Amino acid sequence: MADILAWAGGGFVIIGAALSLLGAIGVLKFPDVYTRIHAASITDTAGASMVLLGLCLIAGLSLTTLKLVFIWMFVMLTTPVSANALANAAFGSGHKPRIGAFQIMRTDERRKTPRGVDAP
Amino acid sequence: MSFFAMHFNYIVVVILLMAGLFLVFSSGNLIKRMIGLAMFQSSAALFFISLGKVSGGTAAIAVAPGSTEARALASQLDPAYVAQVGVEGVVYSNPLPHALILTAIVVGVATLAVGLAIAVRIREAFGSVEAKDIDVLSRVEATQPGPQA
Amino acid sequence: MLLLAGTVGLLVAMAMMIARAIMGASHYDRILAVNSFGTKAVLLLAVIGFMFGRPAFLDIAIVYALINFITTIALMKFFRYRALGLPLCASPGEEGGDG
Amino acid sequence: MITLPASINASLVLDIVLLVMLLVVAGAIVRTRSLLAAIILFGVYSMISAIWLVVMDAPDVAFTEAVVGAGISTIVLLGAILLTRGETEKSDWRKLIAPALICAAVGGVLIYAAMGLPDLGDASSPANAHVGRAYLEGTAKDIGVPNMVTAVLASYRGLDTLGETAVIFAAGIGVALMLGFGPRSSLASPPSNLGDRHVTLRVAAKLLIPLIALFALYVQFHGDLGAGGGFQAGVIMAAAITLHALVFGLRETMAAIPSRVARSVASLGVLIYAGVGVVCMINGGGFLDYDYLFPPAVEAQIPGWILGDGSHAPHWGQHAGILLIEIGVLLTVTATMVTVFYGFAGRTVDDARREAKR
Repeated sequence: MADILAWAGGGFVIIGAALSLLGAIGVLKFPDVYTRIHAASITDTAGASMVLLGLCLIAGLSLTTLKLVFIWMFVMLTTPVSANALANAAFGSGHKPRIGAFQIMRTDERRKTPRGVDAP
Repeated sequence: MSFFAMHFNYIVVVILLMAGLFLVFSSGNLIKRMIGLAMFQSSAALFFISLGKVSGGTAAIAVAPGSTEARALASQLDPAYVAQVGVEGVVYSNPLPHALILTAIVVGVATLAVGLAIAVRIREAFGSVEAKDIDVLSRVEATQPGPQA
Repeated sequence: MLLLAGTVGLLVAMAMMIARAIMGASHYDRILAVNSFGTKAVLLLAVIGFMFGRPAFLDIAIVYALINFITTIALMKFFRYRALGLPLCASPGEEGGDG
Repeated sequence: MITLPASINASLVLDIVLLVMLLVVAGAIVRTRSLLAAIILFGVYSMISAIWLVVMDAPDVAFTEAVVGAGISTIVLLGAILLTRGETEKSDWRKLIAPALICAAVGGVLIYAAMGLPDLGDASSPANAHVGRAYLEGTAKDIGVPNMVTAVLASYRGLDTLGETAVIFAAGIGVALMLGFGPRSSLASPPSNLGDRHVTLRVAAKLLIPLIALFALYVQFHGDLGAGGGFQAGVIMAAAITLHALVFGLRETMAAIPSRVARSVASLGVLIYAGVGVVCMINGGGFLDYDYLFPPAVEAQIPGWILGDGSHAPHWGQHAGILLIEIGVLLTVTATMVTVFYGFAGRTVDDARREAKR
């Protein structure tokens, strides 16, 4: 039984690592900040859930599991929030998405001059 | 090859040390110099920790002798090695460098803050953090007698 | 063995994040890369804790998850507002809108 | 001949891979001209070196490096850049030749010297065989706490640590004297009128800040059992306060923790630390000799079941002494880091200009 759990846990860890890897490829390849944020935040949360679930299966029920649950909670809380804040800040400071037709940008152009912009 | 792998840490430490030193020497910007100093310091930390590593060891937090964890850790090692190096059946790394470096890191950030504060005051006094501007400005100030003279 | 494969995968992903952080393009890309790097570092720490048989060190992974967030917020705030001390809302009474 | 298991090879490979990453990032820091990029990359550098520290069996140091390197020092550097507005100028390559030559020469000599050092992980090297080994063997008998790093830090080398704490305190006071003790009145200037409100962020921060503070206390009081202690807990606590200031504004934070309080707490921490030492002297021991912390009459009154383990000598004085001085370290480190943050975040360029005019 413990053996099966350990193997299944290892499998989940590998799935999670593969997801993280896919996200990393996305971050390298995608054309602009928003698509990169999308790639990174989705795969980070999914990959983290998988890896931590796998480790939970390996650890069995103990204080370690509780800590893993805490890590999962923090990752699920912080990664989307920081991705949101980052996209928000990038958009607010005038970064234009490179793909997709963004009608919002037209009306948004009248906003105050962005100060946090840096050369792309 | 094995010799190289066993001394790789020291080579990296030296390269990082020199990278920090190079930043301090070559960069005119005071903030960049402080980053260089921080890198210099962190490479010293790397050196100490490298020296304190014992192969096959674990962190110097005692595992209860005879517990399943202790047995699992010892089972990966040669019993003769454990008997020679281990303490009560577990091989630990050297805790002394850890204690030294732990405090050094916190002291390091405090002194980094002092250095940056000095840089900020220099910027407020001279309007620049570039070493050559500061040189010029301070020379001008030295040759021109101020209002108090 | 499986954990080792996971470690390798995470390491490669981290290396890619470093590449993105160095190439950058904009500073927002760099912040994103650092944040994502931190998440992967959390996972790596958890996995190697198990691999070396001392899972008690998960505390460090917890700390990472938290500090990573704080750093991202600080960097974001720096680039967007050019000040660390300002509050992140228009005024205390005026709340609402979608974040 | 001793055969080494697979996990050691794995740790050696991890060690080398992480060090190569570290080299790449360090190279990028040296090369980049943008100070902001350098700071971001320095955060990555700290993260990598913290993972490396875990691989090298130093979880306590990794704790500190993670919080200090990736958290506090990034924030302090950002604050400094805000106040200097500096970008590095492109330097003439001819001016780089001399420093590069000097660094290459010194580096070559040092690498040559490093070849004579003992192998990585050599248990019989002078560093590991004598004093380190004595600490490893003596901790259980002399101090009685499982975490030997805490034992060395707080008890064997307690005087050292008192000195370090005093240095941190002095550095905090120095920063405060140079940059001021927090914002001038001008911070009331209209806050972000840029239109975004960050509701998500504020709700998440409200949830997280108490959790981070709680975690800091766990690290503090768990410090003699597992990885942790006063220094780590102090920087984590300071990070929580910093997060509050970042999200809700410095004024709100300073209403909760005025800089006056931060300053007094910083000095109180050093006072507690040194006070423990003096109490030990009064009771007839040396300075910071915790075995004399309690008079024998008091020590006899302490029931033995508190530790839950009657098998080894209780060492009440050691336990209480380490607990007390760790609290002192916590107070000093937290308050110092908060004071430093107040100094950097509270100052603005306009303030400085106005001050110069006066």
